[in-house]
Amino acid sequence: MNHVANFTKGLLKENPVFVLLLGMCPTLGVTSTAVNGLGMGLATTFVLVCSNIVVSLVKNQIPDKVRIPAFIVIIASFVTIVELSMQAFVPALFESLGLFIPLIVVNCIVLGRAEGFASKNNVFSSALDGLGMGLGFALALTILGSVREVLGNGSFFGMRFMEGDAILIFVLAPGAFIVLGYLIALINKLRKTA
Amino acid sequence: MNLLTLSGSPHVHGDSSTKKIMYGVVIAMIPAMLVSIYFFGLDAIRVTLISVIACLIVEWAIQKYLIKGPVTITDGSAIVTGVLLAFNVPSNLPIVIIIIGAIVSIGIAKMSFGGLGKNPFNPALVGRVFLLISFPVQMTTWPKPAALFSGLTDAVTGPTPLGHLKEAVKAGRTVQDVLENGSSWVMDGVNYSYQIPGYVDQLMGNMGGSLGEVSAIALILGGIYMLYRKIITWHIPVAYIGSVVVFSGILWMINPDIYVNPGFHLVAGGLMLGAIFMATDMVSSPMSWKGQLIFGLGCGVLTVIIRIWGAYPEGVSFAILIMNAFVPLINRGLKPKRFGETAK
Amino acid sequence: MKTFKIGGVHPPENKLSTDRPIEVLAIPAQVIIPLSQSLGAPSVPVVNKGDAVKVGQLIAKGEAFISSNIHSSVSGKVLKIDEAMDQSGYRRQAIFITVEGDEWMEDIDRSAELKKEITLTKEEIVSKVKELGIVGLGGATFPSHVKLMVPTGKKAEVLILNGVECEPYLTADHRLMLEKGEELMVGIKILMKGLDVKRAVIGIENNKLDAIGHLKNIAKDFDGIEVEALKVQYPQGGEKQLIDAVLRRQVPSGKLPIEVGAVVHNVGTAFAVYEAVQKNKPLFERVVTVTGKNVKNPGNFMVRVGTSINELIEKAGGLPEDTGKIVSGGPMMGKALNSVDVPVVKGTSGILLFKEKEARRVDPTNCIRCGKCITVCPMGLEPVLLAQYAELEMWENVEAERALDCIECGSCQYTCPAGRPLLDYIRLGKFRVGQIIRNRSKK
Amino acid sequence: MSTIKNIIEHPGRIDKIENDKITVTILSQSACSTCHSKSMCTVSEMEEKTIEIKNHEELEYKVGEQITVYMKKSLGTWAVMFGYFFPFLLVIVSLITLILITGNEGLSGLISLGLLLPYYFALHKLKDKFSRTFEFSLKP
Amino acid sequence: MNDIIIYAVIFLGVVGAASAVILYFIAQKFKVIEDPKIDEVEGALPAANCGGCGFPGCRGFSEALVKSVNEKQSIEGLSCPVGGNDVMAKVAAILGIVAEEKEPQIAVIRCSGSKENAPKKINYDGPATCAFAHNLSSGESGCPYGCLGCGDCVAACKFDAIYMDEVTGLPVVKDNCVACGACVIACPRDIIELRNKGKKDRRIFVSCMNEEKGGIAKKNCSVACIGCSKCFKVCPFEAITMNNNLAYIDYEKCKLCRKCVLECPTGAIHELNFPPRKEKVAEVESNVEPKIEVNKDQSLDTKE
Amino acid sequence: MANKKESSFKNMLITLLVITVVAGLALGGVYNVTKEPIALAKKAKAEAAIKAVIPEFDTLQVYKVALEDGTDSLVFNQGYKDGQLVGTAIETFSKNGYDPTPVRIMVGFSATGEIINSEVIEQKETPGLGSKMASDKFKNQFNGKNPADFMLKVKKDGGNVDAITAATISSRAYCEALQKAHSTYLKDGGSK
Amino acid sequence: MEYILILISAIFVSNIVLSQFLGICPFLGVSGKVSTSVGMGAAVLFVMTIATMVTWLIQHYILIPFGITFLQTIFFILVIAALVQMVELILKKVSPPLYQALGIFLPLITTNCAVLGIAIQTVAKDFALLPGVVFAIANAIGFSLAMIIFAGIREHLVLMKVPAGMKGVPIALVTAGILAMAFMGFSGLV
Ligand SMILES: Cc1cc2nc3c(=O)[nH]c(=O)nc-3n(C[C@H](O)[C@H](O)[C@H](O)COP(=O)(O)O)c2cc1C
Ligand SMILES: Cc1cc2nc3c(=O)[nH]c(=O)nc-3n(C[C@H](O)[C@H](O)[C@H](O)COP(=O)(O)O)c2cc1C
Ligand SMILES: Cc1cc2nc3c(=O)[nH]c(=O)nc-3n(C[C@H](O)[C@H](O)[C@H](O)COP(=O)(O)O)c2cc1C
Ligand SMILES: Cc1cc2nc3c(=O)[nH]c(=O)nc-3n(C[C@H](O)[C@H](O)[C@H](O)CO)c2cc1C
Ligand code: SF4
Ligand code: SF4
Ligand code: SF4
Ligand code: SF4
Ligand code: FES
Repeated sequence: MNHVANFTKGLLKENPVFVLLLGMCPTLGVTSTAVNGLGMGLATTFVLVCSNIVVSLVKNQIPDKVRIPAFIVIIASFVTIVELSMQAFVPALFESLGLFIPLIVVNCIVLGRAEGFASKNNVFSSALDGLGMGLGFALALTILGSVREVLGNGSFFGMRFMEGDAILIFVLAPGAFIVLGYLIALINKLRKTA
Repeated sequence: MNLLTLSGSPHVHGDSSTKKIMYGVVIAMIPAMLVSIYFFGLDAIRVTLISVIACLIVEWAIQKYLIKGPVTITDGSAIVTGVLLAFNVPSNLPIVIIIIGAIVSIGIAKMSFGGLGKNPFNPALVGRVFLLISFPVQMTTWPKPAALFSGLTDAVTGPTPLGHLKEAVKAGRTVQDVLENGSSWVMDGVNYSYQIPGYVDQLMGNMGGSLGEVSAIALILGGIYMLYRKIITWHIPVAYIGSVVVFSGILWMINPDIYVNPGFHLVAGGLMLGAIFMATDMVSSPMSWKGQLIFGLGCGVLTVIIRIWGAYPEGVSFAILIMNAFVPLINRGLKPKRFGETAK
Repeated sequence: MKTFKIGGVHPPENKLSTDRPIEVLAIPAQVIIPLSQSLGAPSVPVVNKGDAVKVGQLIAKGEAFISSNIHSSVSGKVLKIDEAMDQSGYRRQAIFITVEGDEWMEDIDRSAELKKEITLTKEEIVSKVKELGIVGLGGATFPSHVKLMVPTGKKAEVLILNGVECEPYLTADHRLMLEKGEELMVGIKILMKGLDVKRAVIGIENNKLDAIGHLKNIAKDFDGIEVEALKVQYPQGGEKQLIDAVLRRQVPSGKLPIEVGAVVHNVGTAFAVYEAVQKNKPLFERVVTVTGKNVKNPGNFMVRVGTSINELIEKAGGLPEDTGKIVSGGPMMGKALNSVDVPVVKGTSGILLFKEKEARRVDPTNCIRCGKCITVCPMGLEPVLLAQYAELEMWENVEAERALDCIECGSCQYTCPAGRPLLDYIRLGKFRVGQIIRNRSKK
Repeated sequence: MSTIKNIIEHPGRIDKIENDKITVTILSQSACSTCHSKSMCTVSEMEEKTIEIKNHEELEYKVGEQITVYMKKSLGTWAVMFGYFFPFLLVIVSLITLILITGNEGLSGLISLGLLLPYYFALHKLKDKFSRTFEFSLKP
Repeated sequence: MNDIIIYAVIFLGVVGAASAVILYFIAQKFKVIEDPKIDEVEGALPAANCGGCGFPGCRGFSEALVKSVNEKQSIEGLSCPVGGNDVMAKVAAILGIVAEEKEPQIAVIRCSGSKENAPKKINYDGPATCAFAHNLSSGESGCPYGCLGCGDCVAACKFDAIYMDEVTGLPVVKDNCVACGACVIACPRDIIELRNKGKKDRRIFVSCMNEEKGGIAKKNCSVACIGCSKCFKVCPFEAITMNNNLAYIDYEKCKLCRKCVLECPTGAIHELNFPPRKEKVAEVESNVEPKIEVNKDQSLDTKE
Repeated sequence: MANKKESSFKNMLITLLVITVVAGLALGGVYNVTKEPIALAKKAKAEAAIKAVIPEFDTLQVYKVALEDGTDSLVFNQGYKDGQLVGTAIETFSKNGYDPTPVRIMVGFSATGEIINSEVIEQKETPGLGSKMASDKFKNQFNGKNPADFMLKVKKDGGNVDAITAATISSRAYCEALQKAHSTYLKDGGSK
Repeated sequence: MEYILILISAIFVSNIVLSQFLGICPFLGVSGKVSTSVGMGAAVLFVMTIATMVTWLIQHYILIPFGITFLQTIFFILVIAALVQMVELILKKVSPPLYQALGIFLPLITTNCAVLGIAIQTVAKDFALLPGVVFAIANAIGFSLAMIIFAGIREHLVLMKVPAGMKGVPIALVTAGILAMAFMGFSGLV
């Protein structure tokens, strides 16, 4: 197994957002700023890595037919852990991500990796896979968040670089759809030429 | 002898063409254009020119460099979009914002879908709503009309009659009171007063508002021209305006203190512009006359709802855009009656 | 004034040859008589190379149910039976005859006398019509005898005569009605007898006031024949539209006119029936309009089948210098020709010459979804949808949107401001759907 | 799956043929069917469903043959009605009524959810009637 | 241990047990049928989704392959033209069976009615698709069997393996053709044929489909097959058949001896990728022009 | 893959039970660990707001006061330093913002009834428009003003408040919340 | 009136898809067919209502009384996952013909994201049971509305040759963006 590939494929080639188009809800929902995108991405990464590790550890102990509920419990547990810790240690971020933290649990990417990868591979590859996928997700969310923040708020990671009004709509709902739409078109194009 | 041409029937073609239709619309917009030049002066020309040129350039660039297909900017549709976008913004809008509007109209709302005829939404309105949401300040402060001619400075801005009325009613005053007595307030030690213009003024265009929406008469003139040239049919404008009158009339009869009379709805704001020029865009409206009636009706009802209860003082743009979204469903639901289906 | 209910257009009429009486065209030196001249299976030749034939002699037999007999239009020698380019531009079997003199079959009554009395029985009429190769002259060249055989269980109530000639430019039927009114009436009576109906209506558009007046006048002497003036509207001549206009009945999709108790014949067909039944004359000549804005002497000519179109054009003043397109038939439904060296057939109603400038189509833009094509479609279809589905090769949808109902009238394409080649795509769609349906029934 | 006029079609495969009864297996796709990565998230998203069809026309079919099942669209609508909409109405109406009567939310909620049991029981009783109504046909 | 933990454990346990029961039944009732091999096989396929195999997309093909193996332990008659033998070998390995080798094929254009050889006699004015032009009439050149030049085949090719040559107005097949057959179906005139690639990519074929009599055919196109049977007579391997005034070379029988090429009076027989001839070339070439072709792919490259 | 467990009913039940019990234990544990910090964070947030709007205090007296119209009540936090009242922080709200979510504001009144400072606790107004109510530029205009003579209305409505551009509604909501706090404050007896 | 406000708010003003970003996957993924979308809508309506009721009961009768609200996520997702599948299972058991007809007509419903999101929001907003259920219904209607409109636009877009680069998801997202923009016109209604 090529560990490097396990790790990097999630970043670019199989980027969960731009290429696999998974987890669109949080992608669109939390990316009004770059920080939110990054925060959500990291939270998801944490869940992904941990659940991948655990799933990979216990994969042989779980009968096939309860695989899915078992995985759900595992994932939901880590989500809850993230929820509680964020509430405790980064309450501000927790509030702005709101509903979407518990929704990590239904993000297809998490279950998909547990089911599709971790349940078949060893712990180390699974961890790498989770990390790669998670960081790919975080990267995508951060890019989307940055673009929206720059266009819509005239700032980058909270630092304002322009006076006056930016194009407000980009931090609102329609902007999320539109920016993501064009980003995906752009990535498709880049992938094709590359 | 030159080579014979071979093609399938029919071998003759009617005399209408996309170009003729589009330039027909441009001609129909001239009266409104003149009125806005009269009231807003050179600014009107400035905004319109920038908007049209920006639209043309964006369309040209996308066709040439992104789609890499034939360039069709001469078909006139981008010009129509440009003028209508300009008609939908205040005359003192900064150049950058106009250009953003043109990019959104043509780039996002039209060319992303493949260009002329493919867009489900009205491009000029997408541009306008985009700007309205993004730049609420700039998009909702209008220079007072006739400022250039009456010697006042441009800096003074006045609200639209609709916006003003809505605010005042929200503040607890009755409609009559506002209409008759106007309002006045003191800000930074200066006395401001605002009197909602009379119907004649509103008809002629002597009121605050976007470039093209100020004169109902000029717009109707354009509409009659388009009807005469068979560019549009009566269905959408009549259904639209009719339903606004009926719906707002019912509300008015229920409580004239809160709800202003239908006549006011008719002449104020962008209703005429929307009903005559924007809802009738054939690309984004239903194809059958029955569908067009339903479309007009939907636009009318939504316009009144948004005007009266919504956050925005003006509902025409949103109403048309929302109904645009329903057009595929309307077209799908209202198939023409096939020949032979009526036979018993 | 009556007209059909759905759709329709009104293209400029351009009836340039209205005032030109029918002129008999000289017999050419050679004729080429294609073997497939009517809808249905090609006919089978019954003469051989070198045989001598007379005018009106049977030279090919229609053996299938929907097929028709073909008679020689000249006297002379069969040069060969070989492929010849027909109006479709493809080569098909045809009989070449070198003309020698003008010797007619003896049993043909060549007198000009009007024979009013109908002596034959219903059955004899039908077989006569069949034998003498009468096909519909309204364009579709459907063997007329088939239409006279009303399927069991159905009842014909009204015979409708199609004198609409709604296509611009064409005037052949118009002239025929003016010049051969009486014969026409007798022909109608024969058809009525053949069909066993009491009522016949001649539908004529209101732009042929003289013909309406004339026929109304003589119709007084003929029981049960009415003349109905119709509002000018293309494609009123379409069978279904005409029935709708005259009777206010709509033939259901996929059904024949007899479903609503009507049978439609073209006025030219009625005249041919008269000649066949009363004068024993097979269908081997017909009236053809030669016209066009550049044509020196546009006119209406009585032409023998098989005559080269070139000769017709010469007669009308020669091929104009800047001719860009030659159309057989009217401008809305006619077929563009590859060359002038193709023969006139039974279905040729007109030859139309377009100037170079008129010949090219307008450049299409994207469809602007104006819905005008839908408004004008006389069949209540959505041409824009049909064309889009066909373009995307979504044949199932093409079928579901009832492409097969399209009568190819061209109103949609004529009207489309975007200049979309709608009918082209619809035709392709119909073709493919036809194939699919055939495959399906094979299974 | 495609729709012509009032007909819904679904591809399937013949599994079993007994006399005039043909058992067809169809692959029901999930809402994510067009999703790029359905192979990655197999939350039992693809399901095989079997359908029984009466072979009225006595046509010849082979086991394993790929065929198309179709039915009237209105049947689909009725299926949705019986499968989802009527039970929904039942629950919501009973919930409102019970809350109005008892004023106890928890109890009302439980009872109205419980009402689904008799509903499903009724459906069960109607099985034969349904199997006559919901008829499918095959298209080669 | 505090209450919270106890409650948490109890209730989660209960819910866990409950879902175990429910999901157990569900698992029993709805077996997840997708054979994992389908995924694997799909992974090995080229993902071109061209339909050349005769199935709807690569996934459909994978399903068919797996099914075929399950039912009759072979994948006889199933092959992916795009991937060729390599891919089929891989697939066979996944499925645990032996793949049969298939002679690689390529599309050839059997018409030489270029703008020069078959000048146009009319203007076609309509949508630029061959299907229309074909339905409308015999085409611009007048040859009812010839290429219409609107490029339906080019549009049909998913591999960018055909392009229209500007000069000749004829389509040209490039080396990267995978013989998926899409163009064969697209061409309304059945001009394109899939033939064996031949040794060293060498091919000989009659580049004409005209069944008209020689004179007529020749009138429309100077390089038409006139049905003279000369090639038929000269072929030592009986690879040529004559039918309806038209010669046809069977690629299974043809041994690439090139005798027929020299014999053809109109130059309707094409040879591809052969080295230039030494003897007699001058004479032959003077009377018939477009006889010897190099692979057009290369000429394209040099043009750019 | 090596000896994967069979899907027998017993196995399934046991596996899930084990997993859920472990999860329950783990989560209960994490909950216990984070309970304190979460509570602290919440408290810190509330206190931060109070601290921001009134001067330093050592004791805090918290009580509820019903609104004038009696529909709801506001939480009063009286801060004392050395037994001396330094200010009252009132948590007030307005439901008439642009977003349906109420705008919640902490406002501090000095013993003399002037506004010391105000702080937004929660608002979901449009970013870039109404959300500017949290900016110093807007809210500082209230500081040091006594609502008794500083009309808590936007200038458009005849008051003394400079509205946020294009967000009059939010500005009004802010004023309304402050007004509500002030009236209740007076009703409660002002500084007492 | 309260209920009407909940309905208007959830359907138009803060539409679940267009402004809350829940259930985007089926919104983008479900094949663009109007008839199917309507059926999907009814199914989602039922599932969402039932799920909200069950989770509400769990929240108020188990999680809150026992102080284990922190287990909300894990409880809800397990319950919802089981429930969604149970609905199908029961239908299959009690009425095979019905189940078969549905199989042909509809794709499976697996909009867990939206269902869970609404369940959580219902309890987070402190709704009583009935308003909570109305909230769920309203969101299901909002979801269906967005789906149906979108299916219509998609059916339309299939016929318009969209530029290659924008085909598929990108143009769907841009369209959704414009739709969201249009729906902002409803803001302020509640
Ligand atoms: C297969 C077929 C069978 C027909 N059978 C009859 C018939 O039995 N009776 C009849 O009156 N017309 C019959 N018709 C004639 C048509 O109704 C119609 O007159 C003919 O197609 C020409 O019409 P058009 O020029 O409008 O296309 C038949 C046509 C077709 C194609
Ligand atoms: C669009 C359209 C227009 C037609 N116009 C005429 C017409 O003007 N005159 C006419 O005699 N037949 C016209 N036809 C043909 C008629 O439909 C019908 O075939 C004919 O009248 C039947 O008579 P026949 O069998 O004697 O030809 C038209 C057909 C179509 C489809
Ligand atoms: C997308 C959007 C969001 C808005 N958000 C707010 C807001 O958060 N607060 C506010 O007061 N007004 C907001 N408005 C503006 C109001 O609708 C209204 O136009 C404005 O408050 C009118 O007052 P003005 O006199 O300040 O322009 C928003 C407008 C739009 C288009
Ligand atoms: C009657 C009529 C009204 C039109 N209205 C608009 C409009 O409101 N906005 C716009 O962008 N284009 C309008 N157009 C131009 C054109 O249809 C538009 O650019 C297309 O939507 C682009 O595909 C109109 C055209 C006509 C004929
Ligand atoms: S050609 Fe066909 S589709 Fe077009 S108008 Fe005529 S009948 Fe309708
Ligand atoms: S008439 Fe032409 S432009 Fe108008 S809808 Fe039909 S095809 Fe489109
Ligand atoms: S040239 Fe023809 S056979 Fe070759 S890849 Fe292209 S479409 Fe397939
Ligand atoms: S080979 Fe066939 S498909 Fe290709 S251009 Fe020629 S006629 Fe058209
Ligand atoms: S539906 Fe919400 S993430 Fe997929």
